[in-house]
Amino acid sequence: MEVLRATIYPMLVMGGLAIFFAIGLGIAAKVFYVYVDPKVKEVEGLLPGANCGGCGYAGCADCAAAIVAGEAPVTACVASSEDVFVAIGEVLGKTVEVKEKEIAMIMCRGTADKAKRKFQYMGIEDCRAALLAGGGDKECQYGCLGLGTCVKNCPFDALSMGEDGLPKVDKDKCTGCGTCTRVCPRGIPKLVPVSLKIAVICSSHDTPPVVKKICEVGCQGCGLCKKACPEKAITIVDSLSVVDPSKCTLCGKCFEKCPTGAIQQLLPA
Amino acid sequence: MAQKKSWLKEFTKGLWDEIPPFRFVLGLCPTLACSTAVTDGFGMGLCLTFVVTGANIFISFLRKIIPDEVRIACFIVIIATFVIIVELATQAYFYPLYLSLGIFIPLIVVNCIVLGRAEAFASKNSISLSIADGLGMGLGFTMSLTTLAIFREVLGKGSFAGHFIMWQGFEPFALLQKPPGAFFCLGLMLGIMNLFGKK
Amino acid sequence: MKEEGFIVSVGPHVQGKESITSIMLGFIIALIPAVIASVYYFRIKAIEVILISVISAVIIEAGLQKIMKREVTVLTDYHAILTGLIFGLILPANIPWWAIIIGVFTGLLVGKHVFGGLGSNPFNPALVGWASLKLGYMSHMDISGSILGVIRIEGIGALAEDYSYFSEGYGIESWGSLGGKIKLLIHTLLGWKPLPGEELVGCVGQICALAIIIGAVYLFWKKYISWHIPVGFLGGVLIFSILFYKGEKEFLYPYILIQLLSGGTLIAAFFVATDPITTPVTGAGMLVFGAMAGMITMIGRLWGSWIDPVWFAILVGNALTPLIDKIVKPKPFGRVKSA
Amino acid sequence: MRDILRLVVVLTGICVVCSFSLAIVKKGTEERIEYQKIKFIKAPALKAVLPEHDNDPILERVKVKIAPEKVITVFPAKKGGKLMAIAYETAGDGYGGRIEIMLAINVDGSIAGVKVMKCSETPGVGLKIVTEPWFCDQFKKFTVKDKFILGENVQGISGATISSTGTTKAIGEAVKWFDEIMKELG
Amino acid sequence: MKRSMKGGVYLEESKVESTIEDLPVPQRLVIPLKQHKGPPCKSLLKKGKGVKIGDEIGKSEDEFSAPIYATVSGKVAGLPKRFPDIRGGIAPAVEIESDGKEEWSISSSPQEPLQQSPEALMKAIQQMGLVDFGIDAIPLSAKLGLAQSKHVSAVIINGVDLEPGVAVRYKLVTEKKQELINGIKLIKKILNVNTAYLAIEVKNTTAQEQLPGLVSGVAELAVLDSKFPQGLDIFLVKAIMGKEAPSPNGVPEDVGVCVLGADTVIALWDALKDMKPVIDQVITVYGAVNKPKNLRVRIGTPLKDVLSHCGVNGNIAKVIVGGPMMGLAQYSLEIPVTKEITAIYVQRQSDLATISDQKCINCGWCVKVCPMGLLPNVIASFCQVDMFEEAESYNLSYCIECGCCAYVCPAKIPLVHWIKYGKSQIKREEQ
Amino acid sequence: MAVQEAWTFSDYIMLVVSAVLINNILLIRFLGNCPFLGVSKRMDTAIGMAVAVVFVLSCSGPLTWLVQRFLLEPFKVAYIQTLAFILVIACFVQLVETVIKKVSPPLYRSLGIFLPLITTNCAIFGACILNIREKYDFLQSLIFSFASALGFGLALVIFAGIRERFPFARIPKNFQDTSIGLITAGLIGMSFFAFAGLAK
Ligand SMILES: Cc1cc2nc3c(=O)[nH]c(=O)nc-3n(C[C@H](O)[C@H](O)[C@H](O)COP(=O)(O)O)c2cc1C
Ligand SMILES: Cc1cc2nc3c(=O)[nH]c(=O)nc-3n(C[C@H](O)[C@H](O)[C@H](O)COP(=O)(O)O)c2cc1C
Ligand SMILES: Cc1cc2nc3c(=O)[nH]c(=O)nc-3n(C[C@H](O)[C@H](O)[C@H](O)COP(=O)(O)O)c2cc1C
Ligand SMILES: Cc1cc2nc3c(=O)[nH]c(=O)nc-3n(C[C@H](O)[C@H](O)[C@H](O)CO)c2cc1C
Ligand code: SF4
Ligand code: SF4
Ligand code: SF4
Ligand code: SF4
Ligand code: FES
Repeated sequence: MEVLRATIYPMLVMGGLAIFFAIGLGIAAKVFYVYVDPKVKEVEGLLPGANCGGCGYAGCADCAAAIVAGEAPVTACVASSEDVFVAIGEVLGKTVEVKEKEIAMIMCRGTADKAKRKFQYMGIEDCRAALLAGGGDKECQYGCLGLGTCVKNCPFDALSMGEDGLPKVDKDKCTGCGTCTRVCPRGIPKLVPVSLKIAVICSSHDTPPVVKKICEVGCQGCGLCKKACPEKAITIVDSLSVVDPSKCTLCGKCFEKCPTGAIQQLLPA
Repeated sequence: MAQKKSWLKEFTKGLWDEIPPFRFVLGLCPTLACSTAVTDGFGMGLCLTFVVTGANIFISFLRKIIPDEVRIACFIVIIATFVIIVELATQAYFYPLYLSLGIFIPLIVVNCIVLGRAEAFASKNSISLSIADGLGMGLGFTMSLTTLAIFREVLGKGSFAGHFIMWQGFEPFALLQKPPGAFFCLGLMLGIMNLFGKK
Repeated sequence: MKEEGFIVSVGPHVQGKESITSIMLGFIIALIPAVIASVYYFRIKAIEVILISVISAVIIEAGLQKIMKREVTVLTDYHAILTGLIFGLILPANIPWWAIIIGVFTGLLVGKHVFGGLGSNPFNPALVGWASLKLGYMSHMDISGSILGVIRIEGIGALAEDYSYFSEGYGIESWGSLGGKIKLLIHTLLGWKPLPGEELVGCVGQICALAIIIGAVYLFWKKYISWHIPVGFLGGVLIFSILFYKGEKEFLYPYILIQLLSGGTLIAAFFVATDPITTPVTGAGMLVFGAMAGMITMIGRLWGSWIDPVWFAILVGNALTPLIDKIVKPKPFGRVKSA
Repeated sequence: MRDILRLVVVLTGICVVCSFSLAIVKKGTEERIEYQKIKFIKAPALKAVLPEHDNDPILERVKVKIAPEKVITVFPAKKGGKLMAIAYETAGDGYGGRIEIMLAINVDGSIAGVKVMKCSETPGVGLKIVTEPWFCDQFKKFTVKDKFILGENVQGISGATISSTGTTKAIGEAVKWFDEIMKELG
Repeated sequence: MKRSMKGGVYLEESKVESTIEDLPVPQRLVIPLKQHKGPPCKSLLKKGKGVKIGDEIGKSEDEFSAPIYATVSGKVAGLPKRFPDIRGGIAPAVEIESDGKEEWSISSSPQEPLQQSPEALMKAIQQMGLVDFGIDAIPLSAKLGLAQSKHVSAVIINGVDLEPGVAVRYKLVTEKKQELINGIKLIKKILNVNTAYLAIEVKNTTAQEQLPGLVSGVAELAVLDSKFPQGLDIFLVKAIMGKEAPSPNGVPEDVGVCVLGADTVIALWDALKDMKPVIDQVITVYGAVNKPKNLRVRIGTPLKDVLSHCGVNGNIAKVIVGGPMMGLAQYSLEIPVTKEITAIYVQRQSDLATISDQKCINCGWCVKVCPMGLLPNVIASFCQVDMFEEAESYNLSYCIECGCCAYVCPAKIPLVHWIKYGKSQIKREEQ
Repeated sequence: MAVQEAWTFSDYIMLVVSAVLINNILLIRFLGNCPFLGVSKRMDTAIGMAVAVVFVLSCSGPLTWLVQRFLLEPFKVAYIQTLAFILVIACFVQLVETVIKKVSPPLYRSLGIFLPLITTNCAIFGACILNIREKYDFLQSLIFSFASALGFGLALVIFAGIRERFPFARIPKNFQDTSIGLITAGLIGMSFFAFAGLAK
């Protein structure tokens, strides 16, 4: 009897508690039912979690919700690669078109010895803050200030400050998230397709005499390249030369003519 | 996504890559409380290993029939059963350990590692992998706890597993035996661990 | 006019003279009287304790700065010296040398460097070191034999019982008379010299109240400290010691005097509770901080286990500082009500 | 409804199975646990307070009901089968919590020994009731008929009035149970 | 009895005591087409054309812009589109080669301003291109218009120079007493108020001796502490009338007061009494110059001419327009004196303020001196880690960038720079 | 086994002082570290968590006391205490969560997210067990539960205050987050030794 009681009682107690709570929970779950889409969590798990904000949403979780809700495309995350998009697509049952990967490129060649300075800047080591003192110390109002705000803000450690005072992109690490483009007060880093073969590495919209005076390597917008190009791939927009890569055949005529070397071949022909 | 998981990999990840509580920051309470002496730390580690492994086996076994609404409740019941078994066993066979671990034996039930493994691993994986995971995590935890306990016992009491081992005239730094000392040691060890390997 | 061009920066273009280094130096200078007094009372022991503390603070600070990959600044700014000096002054004179080193190391590592060095630490490193020793080597940190340690509520009873001790030893005939009161004041200000055959016990820098007050006057004169924290702290101690005084009326005066002028009270009020890094930034906040630290000190002295919990009390204040700063904020100029 | 039923069945099922297995484990370990408890907590104290004996007081322990709500465990010490003394526990309030005491009394009613088993008094102050043997030993001069008054016939530890009072009071109360126990033991 | 403010700092900079002296007109002047808060004026000239003093050379429809007049007779030598301005930006300007004849295009026509109607006066003020002198340079017409629309009940004439050491108003209030008093009367009439205060510094003992008799009946004399930034209008209003203009960006008009600089009021009288535009600006030149001076300078005179007149001292490192606290450092001495400039402060290398990236030590000195009652250390710390929302929750936008906090900071943290940075980033994020 | 004397008012005060300051459940008893480190990044979440813990513990402490007194003890099955308590707590928390989620979404957003964390919070379970081990009666266990939770909340809020300054502190990378959190907890615990001896 004693033995029986010792085994039955615990079972009774626990069974009773369990029935009580299970019924309670079951009813509560029914009465207070709220739907949460489990896909959101799943998608969030696939995103890189860097919360870089490149997608335009307040962090990865927000972006995941938007993707699931259909407000954002599956490829919304700028920091993820193809396989992530495919995986997200799997979760949502969508097929994915993959666009070409982009990486950042520093659109200025005005190193310390080539581009003139207006004055000596003294203050916070940050390009955005430097603009507040005399509008930036570089004569060129479009050029890189070289204080490395982009370097400090790259969430993937893909940028470093070169000895020449211009940032350098590590092509393997860069995910094309665009943070640098956004933080740079002068928009010097630009996102370009990895397969870009030719570009004008300068951001100055100053007129030829001005550029000539202040920077040895800037694009003056003189139009010599435009004249030299047999394919008509080059236009001058607001004193800055622009190459249409789809027309360019890398014949090399423009490089020969450019007085400052602003136009550059990026990949072997 | 569906990569092949190997038994060995699941086992060894708990010993370094995801060693709790350093890389996998859960289960701090027993780590802090049960590291005043090497025997306590080691004993606690083994108790936990038993519970995680046991719970992992059963949860993995039952994972298909447990309804979602009471998932956590069921897991906890299973875990609690193993905890009570440990509680009774230590009382019967390792009474001094039972005394010094105090309420931290029943507290294994809420140890975030155990439930964490149940939730994150056992409820999604096969039994054999769950065993590997449980053993790995448990032994990793035992290792961490013992290391911390060695530090705290040797400097804080001058002894190792109860035997005085320091030089004549050594006076132990009793702070390490006290709660603040526990926090400091664990915090510093974590910081040093972060220097090695990925975070 | 200059080849590289002018310098352009954001204003203001002029600057006050004080720097962190100059303030540190000021604090060190202000502690010199206390150091001299400690050497007068404890002779070689005081020199030992203070030297070991300061030297080990400088060396350990340099080492930790190096390990943490920070600029090694121990020789250019004086904060390691200040930390070491304050730490030395709040230690008992008969503490072993290795304990000082352990205390300095714990204080600097756990109290400061893991937080990121000067300015980042939420707790005063010297006090963290002190508390580590207090909890780690309780027997070496015992000051219960000192007269200045006799500040617990029972202590005043002991004073009364040992009436003859005071009258014979120090010439204080009665507690009530004016002469007795003045003598008592002078003794508590200058410190109690041990009677023949007795050994002086106590903390190195806390014996002579006058020396600390001289240093404090210097700090006030240089405007390195504002009145808020000392007033809050001493006010808290004073109010509590009057409010909760339970003894006979005759002993109220010596009781208050001892609460205010002995033990760590004065060093705490002027030198440690005023540490800028770990205390609130607004005047009102400082007042609240001081008062809380003072009251917790007295609560501990009246009902707690420690003979003098003043350093623990300040650590509690340090812990509460961010909250105080969050709650006690000045009203911005022109803030429109009900915005 | 089906959902709820499933939920109830699974949870209850698991609970019942678990408690059943626990009941079995418990049954298997019960004996040993009780023995262990006494062995580790009480054996050293028993050894210290009881006079020479040749039996195992722990094995021969008996439970005695001394009040409707109060059952205590008594450890008899025998030599050659003859009851020499008994030992049992008492407790009093100290400065830092309960003070647990093992008290041994010879069959003639004289106190055979007193030992503090567990307390959390302050080292250097109240802990002197443990570290200074004379304090506990002084009770040996009394019998169960005596009154224990601190400061009169019992000398307290100076500066630890609370601890001393607690101990003394606890012993004073416990000796009153002696007659009752002897009656039970026969 | 001196009135004072909460917060602020006392600087050792002593006043330049010399009487105001005329600076010879240089060969070549540059007259920027933006010398006011609003957008630049449009040029009305062609290169090579002759001009006379008082010719209108720039015009704008904007309420916050004021017409620009030629300040010298001669020939238009250039019309640069992108001339550097004192804020580091660029604005169009007109370069005039002086012919040394100093001919006016309009003849002097003495008026009786006090007899005219307020409407006529407002129109004249608009026409004369008057601005409230100082870095903000709000056109006087806009400022008085605002005061009228808010029905202010008092005016404060500010004889306190904002920046330590500057002595423009300090000298003008005694050197041009009569003009000042007439100007005050005029303002009272325009704004239709009876209460007027004339604020002067406690340091200005001459004014305290000479003025009381003269101003009685016109304005009440208020003596203020020589403390920075007591000269800012919101703090004058608080010290004199006890009213706080609502922040951020509050103006005294919000609490029914109009504050005008004494120099502005004097210029107003001078302009209206002959209906002639303002062509001179009184400035203090001090700091690391051989002969610190108070000068009356033709608007458009490049800084280099001003500085060489005062004898710059060898190797100068920094040239600041405005004063040491809120002034703007310049990189070019080609920049001309405009209505925005009241002082030029020059520094040597050894005078420069240092900055460091030391961690704030929470000393609270900045809190003690902040006249706006802010926690500059917390705000700047948040800005340092780009937590601008949190910085704003500590009232970042209330900061008037007076610089007191950075002045006292023993850690030499460039607090104002961080604060400006925070504000600029918030503005950028909003766009 | 002396008969327990009736508690006076000051005994209750001591109980509170002890649970909040001296034997702080988090800093001295080491219970509840995971949520302590997890939700102290911002003051508002810390306060949310503190409130949630106070609420849940104040309910589940007495609840488990009742289970012990009226279920486990009468049936002589005290050894399954762990099982019974954790079931009760887990189900109670889940119940609360489900209800709040539906009834008050704003409250759920501020408190609800902490509730799952609470189930596995050692502090809750530990305090419930301590109630029994310390042999508290119903009122005492109610007060102890509440005061323990208050102690947890106090430590959490103090820590959150300190932690809000961490962005400005130049903490070495490897010490960030958990590591520095633990050290800070140790320092706060150390400072609380100021109150040693105020209650038994
Ligand atoms: C860094 C350092 C730490 C030390 N720590 C201790 C200690 O924890 N306990 C101790 O008794 N002695 C310690 N010592 C001191 C020596 O080991 C010494 O042997 C001890 O003080 C015994 O000396 P004594 O016999 O002169 O007292 C330490 C010494 C150094 C340099
Ligand atoms: C740190 C500290 C520890 C104490 N520990 C004890 C103790 O363990 N036992 C005790 O009875 N009193 C203890 N006390 C209390 C005091 O000694 C108290 O004055 C004494 O109990 C009152 O007794 P009295 O009547 O002899 O003065 C302690 C006091 C302090 C400050
Ligand atoms: C904040 C505060 C804390 C207190 N803490 C204690 C305490 O820990 N112990 C104590 O005996 N009295 C404490 N008291 C004082 C008691 O309320 C009461 O005055 C005192 O216990 C009466 O002492 P007695 O009964 O021994 O004469 C405290 C008072 C305050 C204001
Ligand atoms: C300006 C300044 C003043 C200081 N004053 C004190 C002080 O009064 N008391 C103190 O203990 N520490 C003081 N410190 C030092 C500081 O608390 C501690 O030593 C540093 O945080 C680490 O060395 C001061 C630090 C600075 C920067
Ligand atoms: S690219 Fe832009 S952000 Fe980067 S260093 Fe140059 S100016 Fe600064
Ligand atoms: S370099 Fe620019 S685009 Fe590339 S990862 Fe860094 S921030 Fe993103
Ligand atoms: S600059 Fe801004 S924050 Fe600094 S003192 Fe002036 S108003 Fe205050
Ligand atoms: S004055 Fe400088 S160091 Fe002091 S609190 Fe302000 S910012 Fe920090
Ligand atoms: S182990 Fe205690 S809360 Fe996680």
